[in-house]
Amino acid sequence: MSDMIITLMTFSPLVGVLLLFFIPKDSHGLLRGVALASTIVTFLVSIPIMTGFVTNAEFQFKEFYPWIAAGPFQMNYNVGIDGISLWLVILTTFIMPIAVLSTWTAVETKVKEYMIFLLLLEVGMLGAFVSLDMFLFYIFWELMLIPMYFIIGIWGGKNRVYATIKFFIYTMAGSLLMLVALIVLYFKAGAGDFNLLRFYGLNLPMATQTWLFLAFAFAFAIKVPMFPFHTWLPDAHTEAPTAGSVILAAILLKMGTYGYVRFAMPLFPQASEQFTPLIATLSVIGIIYASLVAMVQEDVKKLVAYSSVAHLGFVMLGVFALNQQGVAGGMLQMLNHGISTGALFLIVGFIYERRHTRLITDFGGLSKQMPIFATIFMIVTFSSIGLPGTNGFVGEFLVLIGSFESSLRWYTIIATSGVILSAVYMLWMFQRVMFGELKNPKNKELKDLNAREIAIMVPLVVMIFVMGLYPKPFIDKMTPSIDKMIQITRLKQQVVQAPAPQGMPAGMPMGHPGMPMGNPAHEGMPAGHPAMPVTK
Amino acid sequence: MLSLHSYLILSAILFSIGAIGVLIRRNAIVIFMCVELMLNSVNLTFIAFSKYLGNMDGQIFVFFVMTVAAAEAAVGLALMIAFYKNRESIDVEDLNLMKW
Amino acid sequence: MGFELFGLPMIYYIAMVVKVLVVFVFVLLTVAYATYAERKIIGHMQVRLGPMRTGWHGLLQPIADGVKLFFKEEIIPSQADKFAFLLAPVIALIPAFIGFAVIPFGDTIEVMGYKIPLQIAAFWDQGSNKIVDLNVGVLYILALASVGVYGIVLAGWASNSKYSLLGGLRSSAQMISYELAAGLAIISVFMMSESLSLQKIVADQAGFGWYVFKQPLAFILFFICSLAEINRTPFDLPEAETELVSGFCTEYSSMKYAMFFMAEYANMVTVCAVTTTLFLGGWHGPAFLPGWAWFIAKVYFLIFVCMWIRATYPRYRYDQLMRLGWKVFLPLTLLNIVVTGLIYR
Amino acid sequence: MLGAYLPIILLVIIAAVFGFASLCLSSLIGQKKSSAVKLAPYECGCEPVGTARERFSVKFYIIAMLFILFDIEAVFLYPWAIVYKKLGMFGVMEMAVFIVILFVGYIYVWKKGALEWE
Amino acid sequence: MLQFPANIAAAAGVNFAAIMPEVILSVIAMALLLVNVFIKSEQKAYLGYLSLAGIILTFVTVISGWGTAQSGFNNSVLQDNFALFFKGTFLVSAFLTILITDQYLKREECNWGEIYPLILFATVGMMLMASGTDLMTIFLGLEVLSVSLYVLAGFNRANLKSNEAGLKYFLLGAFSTGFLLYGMALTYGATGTTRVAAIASYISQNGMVLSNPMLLAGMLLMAVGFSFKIAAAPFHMWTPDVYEGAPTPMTAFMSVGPKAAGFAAFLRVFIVAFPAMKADWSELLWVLAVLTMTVGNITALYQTNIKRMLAYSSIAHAGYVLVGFTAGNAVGTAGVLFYMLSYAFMNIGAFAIIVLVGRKGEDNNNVSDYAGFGFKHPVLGMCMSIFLFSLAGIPPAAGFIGKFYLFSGAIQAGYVWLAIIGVLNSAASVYYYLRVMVFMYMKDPTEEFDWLQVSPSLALCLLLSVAGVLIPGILPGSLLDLAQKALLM
Repeated sequence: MSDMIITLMTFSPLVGVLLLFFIPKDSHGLLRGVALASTIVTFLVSIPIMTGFVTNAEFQFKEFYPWIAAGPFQMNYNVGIDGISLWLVILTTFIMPIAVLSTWTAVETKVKEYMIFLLLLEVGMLGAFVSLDMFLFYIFWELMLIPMYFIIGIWGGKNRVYATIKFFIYTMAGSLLMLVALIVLYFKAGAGDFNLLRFYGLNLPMATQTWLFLAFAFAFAIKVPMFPFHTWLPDAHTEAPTAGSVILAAILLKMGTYGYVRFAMPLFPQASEQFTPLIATLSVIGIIYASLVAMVQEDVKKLVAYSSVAHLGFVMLGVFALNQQGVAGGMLQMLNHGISTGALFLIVGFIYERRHTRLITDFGGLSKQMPIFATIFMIVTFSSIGLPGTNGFVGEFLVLIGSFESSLRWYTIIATSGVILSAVYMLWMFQRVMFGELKNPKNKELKDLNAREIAIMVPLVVMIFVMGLYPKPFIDKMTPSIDKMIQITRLKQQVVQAPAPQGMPAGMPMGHPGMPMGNPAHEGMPAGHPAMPVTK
Repeated sequence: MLSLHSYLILSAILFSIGAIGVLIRRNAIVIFMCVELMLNSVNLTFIAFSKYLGNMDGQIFVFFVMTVAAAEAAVGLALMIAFYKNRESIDVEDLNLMKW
Repeated sequence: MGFELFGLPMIYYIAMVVKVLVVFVFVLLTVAYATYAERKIIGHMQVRLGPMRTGWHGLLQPIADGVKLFFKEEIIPSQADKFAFLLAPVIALIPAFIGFAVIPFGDTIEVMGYKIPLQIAAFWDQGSNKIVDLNVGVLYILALASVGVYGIVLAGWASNSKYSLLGGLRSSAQMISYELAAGLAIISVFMMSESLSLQKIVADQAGFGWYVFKQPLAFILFFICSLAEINRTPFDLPEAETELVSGFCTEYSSMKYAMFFMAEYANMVTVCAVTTTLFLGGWHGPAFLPGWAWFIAKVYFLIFVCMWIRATYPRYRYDQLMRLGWKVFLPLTLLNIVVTGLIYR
Repeated sequence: MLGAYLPIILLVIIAAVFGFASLCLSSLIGQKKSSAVKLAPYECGCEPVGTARERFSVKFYIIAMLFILFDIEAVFLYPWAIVYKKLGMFGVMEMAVFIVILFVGYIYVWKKGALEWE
Repeated sequence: MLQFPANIAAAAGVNFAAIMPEVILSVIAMALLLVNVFIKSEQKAYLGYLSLAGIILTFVTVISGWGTAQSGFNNSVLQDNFALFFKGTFLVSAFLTILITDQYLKREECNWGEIYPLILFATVGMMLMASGTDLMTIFLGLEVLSVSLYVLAGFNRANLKSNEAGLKYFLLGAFSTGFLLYGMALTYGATGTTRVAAIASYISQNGMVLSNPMLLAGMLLMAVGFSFKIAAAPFHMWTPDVYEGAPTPMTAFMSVGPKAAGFAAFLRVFIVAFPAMKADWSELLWVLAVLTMTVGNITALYQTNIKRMLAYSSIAHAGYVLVGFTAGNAVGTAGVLFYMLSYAFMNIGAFAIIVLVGRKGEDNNNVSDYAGFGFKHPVLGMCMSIFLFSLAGIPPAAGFIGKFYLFSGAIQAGYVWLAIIGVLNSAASVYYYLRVMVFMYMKDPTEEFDWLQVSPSLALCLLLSVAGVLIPGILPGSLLDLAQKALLM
């Protein structure tokens, strides 16, 4: 059974979908229960993956079945997990039960369909993270769109139709370009199959790389979202129902950054090196711009949405630093952002459910009325700001260290101001909502969090502290894979730029055993510096 | 005797007259007659080529074109009658129920 | 012989002009006297005398009629489409008179060593020593029959009179219906002769190998259909005086009316000539008379039959007429083709 | 072939001249005393009612269409008739099939009542 | 690819095996025509069943013929795998169309049995187009198809829109036939033959293509004629009006079968007869493809009538298919085959829903009339969503695989920009497909949809369509393989 565990995990929500089909649409309790059970089962199935993951750079739990063979094409069902995807998979399975729980009372209409879409979404996300066949990845990537489209469009806010179509078309346009690039890549690789690992071994000419990278980068940039492709995000976030926002923020956005780490950079190293300044610029602009915009938001949810843009700017900066700290920080920041921003959206959802408004001016002084809520809100806010002791700190710190030590030093310095800005807008918002006078009479009726809501938040809060105080296991498991990714990328950058040393095999052994943090191996080495050897 | 070119030029002229007629005339029947003119100019082309090449294919083709033109005429007139019954007009300007 | 034009000797042109003029005059005279003959024959059949005043036994009657019509007032109804109104009789007239062109009306004669076929649209090709005639003669006849319809429809439409319109429509419907049956009926003749050339068809019937014996059904069908096609009684509905006040020519007067009248009789002559050619052996006959005499005799006999029919049968009702054409004649002609195909394989 | 067509052209010219000459002659020598009433379309002596260019029975169209269709089928029979002896049994069967198909349409038209004239 | 098989190139004379499907279907259609006039109007549905049986019978013939090439009638027809694949497509579309016809006819009270033989005759015409290897045969097939379609488009004769559609289609269809024919005539004059294979050998022997303007003009005019038939811009003007006005099942049929037939003949003529001029015609098709996609998609964005919207969408789809055609390689061409088959399922499926939702007099066909439909009828809503997603080219529907193949073909042949324009169009097209779903799921219902009645045959059509969209979408291997094999013989 264990050799099929990824399949089992990926498709176990489908069992829930099948069950839901046969449950009458009026028995809401049962529907919710089954959906919750299904996500919890999925989470449970994913635990052996986490525990059974051996810390090395190899893909594990691999499965391979031929799927489509037609003409020059060979697509396979090829899945596996490495350190990069491991935590994102776990994050997904971890967030999903919480998302389902969060909709317990928020969604009262068309519960059956809602739950079906949530579960389908989970299949899509898990599938995209575990795919090693690029065609399969693309299928899952697109598959995520449909449920999300419905979730925002049907259960969203007033402006939901606009938001959801914008979301869909933006993402679709990007991913279709990626598809074209994928096909080009396939033919450039000499037809065979869509195996990602095979593509890693390619040495493409610079011009090809440039175009392909642009296509992939465009698709992922929309998903991240990077400035200036971010405009769909505030709309989608604001209009989506709470669970939608949570999933969107916690997982879907990670698809973009994951795409860079897994595909765009290692596949097209020289191009990614060439475009590093551009991407870094956009990231920094994104950080500053989103922070500034967040500051003036009236709507809490919009504020959180813009904070997402800013946070993901940090992730991108870290990833493109292309050294161990940077990438690891970026990866960790992806998890952190998933947890803390997810939690923030949940929190916004809680008060929205009570007051049906999200305007900051409608609130004030809630802390007196809702002490538990206030406490949790505060913890999550600190996590989002990146206060030491919370998870946010570790990630942000690593990113800044990493990128400071890379060629992106000056970008880092500017980006650091984003950290301060984030503290400003988050705390200001927190202050306006929670403290001050309890002026609005409607707020006097507010009840504090109930048991279910606390149950939802507790795991997140726990994770905030666990990851903030003891991030080592997380980082350790991903480090070999990150090293390998950096190696692939760097190595090929060098192959083209400097004449390759004699006898250097194209596919050098990549298994670089886990380097402890702070290993000076690459310290101070600007990414892509031509003279610098990658391996000792 | 007349050369192949004269036939071809004549048929090209007829074809153009037909095509232009289709585009500028407003009466459905006239338009249809212009279409028939086009078809017949094609027939002329076929016959001229057939004669020139000493090859019967072109003439056989003309048979089929004529047959088809007849069938089209029958169907077309039926459609025009049906339209006229409901609309009291066969002016293509009145084919305007659907526009984008 | 020295002078040539388009590769043809001068004598060809002379023969051509002579033949054309002779035939034209012959048809014109036949038409004129067919009107007279009709009145006389029917008169006598109905125990009347017919025209008696002008000339001996009224022999000058056709000329008198012609002169009278010339002096009649020409009326073009208001609101009529003037151009079409004037054009219609000419369109009716021309095909009626030129149909004769492809009919071989006698054996080949020799003048100064140059063979002249007695057929307008034919000549002797000295190179191959063969008579060349229009190899699609029958199609020519059928085509002219179709053109003739235009004259009548145009007349009916241009007159701007309800009777005319209805008459024109009726006649066109009738003509095309029977044209179809007639066209299908003669296919069996082509199957026998394996040619559309009337010269060849006539040649095949030499020595009493007349197609009327081999294809009696086709002969009957073709002759009746032809009567209907030229609007002869009992199928003269388009001009039914009692119903439609002469149908399509209600509004026509003077010479224009005469032209329709002439066209009708010329058509009759042509049809009889075609029937003779296709079924009655053309100009073939016992040698004691020249070919052209046999031909004329046969044609006149058929014209007489037409008049005889007119004297005998009442007019059909329109629905009966159409039913006869579509439901009886059409399947019969198809059947005839299949049977012929099976027998004369 | 020109030799066979030239006389026809001549005949056409003669017939046309004859036709147009009669037209012109009669209009030249005929009397001209027209009046509005005389020029009115004939309607049994009454005032003409409405226009004559009205709609008329669709039957005429149907007959016309049927004619076109069947006539064109006849077009196929003519060349066949010329060569059917050379084609042998195959030719006969081929045309039998053709006529059967024609007959299917014929029966359809008959049963649909297109040949009824009421 | 698509070459005339050498081993049977010499085969001449009659060979009924080469036109067996056509023969069977024509005989059945004629029999139905006769049966139709002898039965009562309540029994007309039997005609539908009979025609379905006939289609199945023909389909069996088609399947049993797979793998063997039959040439006949002096090489004017060639039933190879290519033809058989298309014949299968036509039969599928006719089958699905007939399944939704009955309900429509009853609703519109125009329950005349002629529609079934007409559909079958149109199918015969399409099949003839697919297997025609002589311009004459192709033309005949095209006209058998077109004449039937003119009638079908105007079939609802009491409805003014249907009249108008029929008349418009007729006038423009006949017009385009003129161009096609003129092209054929010039090609014939330039090469002295109408057989496509002989045209190709003439060109290869005589070379100097560009120095023969007549041939080039012939090819261009033929391209224009075919473009009319497949509704490629700028020759697409008739499509929206005709599709909107025609009876809905006929719109479904027209948008699928004839288009596929047009492509079959287009492909056959251009790939077999003009391989030497590929450089010329692929330039032309490039432009056509871009125009067609763009015009179709952009205009579809503004439509409010769902039939009209799908009409523009079908124009756009012709554009995608032209992308594969432009590529002209094995992948692209196989993509055309695959796409046309899957398009049959998804489009007819969508039209089945439109038939259901519509009301007498072609009413209720606005996109806004679908408000709340998805939740009132979850299963039907799901079907419609699947069809729309497939049309939009979103996995795991067959439409995605089809587009993937078409664009792959273009990319393999080096037309990367064409593929990019294609996918951008595809992304834009998502908007109007989604708009239907927006109304279906995201607007409050204005109607109860309680009049909806799903007849068993319509349900069968939906079932088949969903299967035809999802199964090749998830496991396209065997069908793609079939499409590839269709080209190799």
